[in-house]
Amino acid sequence: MAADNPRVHLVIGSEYENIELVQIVVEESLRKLDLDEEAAHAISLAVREAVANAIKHGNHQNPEKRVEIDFGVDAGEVVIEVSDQGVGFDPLQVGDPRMPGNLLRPDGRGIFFMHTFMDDINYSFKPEGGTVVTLRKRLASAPMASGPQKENER
Amino acid sequence: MAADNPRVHLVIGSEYENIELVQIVVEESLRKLDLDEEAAHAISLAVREAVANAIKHGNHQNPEKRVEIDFGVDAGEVVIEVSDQGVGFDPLQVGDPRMPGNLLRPDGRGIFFMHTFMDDINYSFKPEGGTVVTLRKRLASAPMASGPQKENER
Amino acid sequence: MKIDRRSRDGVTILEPKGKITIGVGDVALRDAVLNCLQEGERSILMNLAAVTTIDSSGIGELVSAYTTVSNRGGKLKLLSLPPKVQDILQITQLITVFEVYDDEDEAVESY
Amino acid sequence: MKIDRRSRDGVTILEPKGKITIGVGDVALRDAVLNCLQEGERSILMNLAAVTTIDSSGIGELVSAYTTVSNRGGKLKLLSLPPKVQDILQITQLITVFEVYDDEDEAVESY
Ligand SMILES: Nc1ncnc2c1ncn2[C@@H]1O[C@H](COP(=O)(O)OP(=O)(O)O)[C@@H](O)[C@H]1O
Ligand SMILES: Nc1ncnc2c1ncn2[C@@H]1O[C@H](COP(=O)(O)OP(=O)(O)O)[C@@H](O)[C@H]1O
Repeated sequence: MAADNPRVHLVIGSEYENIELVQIVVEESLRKLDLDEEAAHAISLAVREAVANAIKHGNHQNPEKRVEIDFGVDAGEVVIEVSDQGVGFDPLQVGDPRMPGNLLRPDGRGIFFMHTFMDDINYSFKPEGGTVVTLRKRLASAPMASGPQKENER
Repeated sequence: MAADNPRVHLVIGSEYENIELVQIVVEESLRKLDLDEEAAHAISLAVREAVANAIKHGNHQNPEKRVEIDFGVDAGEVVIEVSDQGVGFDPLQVGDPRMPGNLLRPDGRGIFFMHTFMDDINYSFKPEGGTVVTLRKRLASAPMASGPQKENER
Repeated sequence: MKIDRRSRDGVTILEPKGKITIGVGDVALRDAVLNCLQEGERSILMNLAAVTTIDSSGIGELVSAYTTVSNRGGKLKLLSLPPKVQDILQITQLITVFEVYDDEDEAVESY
Repeated sequence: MKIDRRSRDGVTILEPKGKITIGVGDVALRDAVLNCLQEGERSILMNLAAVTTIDSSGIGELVSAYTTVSNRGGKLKLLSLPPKVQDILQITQLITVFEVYDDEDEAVESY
């Protein structure tokens, strides 16, 4: 993967309490990027949702199963990948939680949160099984993806 | 590796500023173990030294080279492995920094710190190159390694 | 997460402090509301002023609490939303579901 | 890491705050001491009260500073060691090298 900066990689067992660990790693990593507080909080919340889904739906809270979090900055974007050892799912089947029929459901807002808080989210599935969600957010100072990208040299 | 609990694994690029990241992961992981403040600080300092050596002597501060930190609890001991992509060294050649000839040297106290702050430290070297230092500290409530180990079942 | 509880003019005020997130705060919140219902309380006011982070599970618990209380003939209302919670309720359009107050006196009188 | 500097009766008092650790605090400490020497100061008192963490590189910098100042005919002394720094100087036997004071008046008068 092309990266301006070396990436940080974290592997945890599938227990909810480890979300705090991910959280502090993400927050510490973001601190160096001089993001405004709101953007940092948004990324932090999106990662929380991705890791919660990996633990819950992907690995069914089996503490032996691993969730991997890969954090980096790539061409002016914060890029975070969260992967699990589950069987995957069909993202197209996930409904909009704002639809009247969904509004009072107790669940179904995690992916919507990720979409809302990030510029882009993308699901892929490993051939050997396992979901990878890639979360992206442009740094405010960075040019749009279509613009000139002086940082994007390799 | 046999482990009571799932392990936490962290990979960073070889830059000193990433030591802070390791630090907060170790401190957060220790927090759950209910260690006293002094033991936690000791472990935290020892890991700091191990990672500093991996970045400095192992990977020569090449940010592309990775330092891996593996953290877990195994049979009542905190076990932390720090590995780099260097060429290794001979630990027997490292002198005691308290010897009169060494006392005023500006360096050579890192491994001594690890020895002082942990119950056990062990160096091994990967066949493909790279140093692995394993740091161990018994949890206060845990039996000695030679005693009955009810947690050590597999 | 810690939830303070007090009563005022027949209204039970719950004040969760800290994170309402998966695996921790969400369960505590559910338990607190169920306890109130078991003790016969039906007017519940949730003061969210001291909530620092809420995730989708936390929001889900608020919705569950709302429907559970409503199904027992009670009413769960919200008090003092921090800006980030306010934003999330807006984005999820749940702001249209909850009755929200900024002032405790007003909230208590509304029951 | 931040190093305050002030003068008192011909003694330069340096007060590092925070971490004296590899790559950050250690360099700042070296620069601060070299600056003093360049400006002709020879009596340097390092107040360590606000140091929260020191690693082997930080200890190494203290030793370097000590020898550099001594070689220029000056004297580097230490003031107000936090317990953890005290422990480390004890363990490394550097406590026998440094002159250490608990009281600033006494330290300044000693030069
Ligand atoms: N990592 C994953 N592995 C398997 N299924 C997933 C994963 N993430 C999400 N899903 C599926 O997508 C659905 C919607 O997820 P989400 O929007 O986060 O809401 P919730 O987690 O509250 O159900 C989940 O109920 C689950 O079926
Ligand atoms: N990970 C490592 N890879 C290669 N050499 C190492 C490593 N760790 C330690 N060393 C060697 O051991 C010596 C002593 O290390 P240490 O006691 O930590 O003191 P210092 O780092 O101040 O030199 C180093 O100078 C270096 O030569």
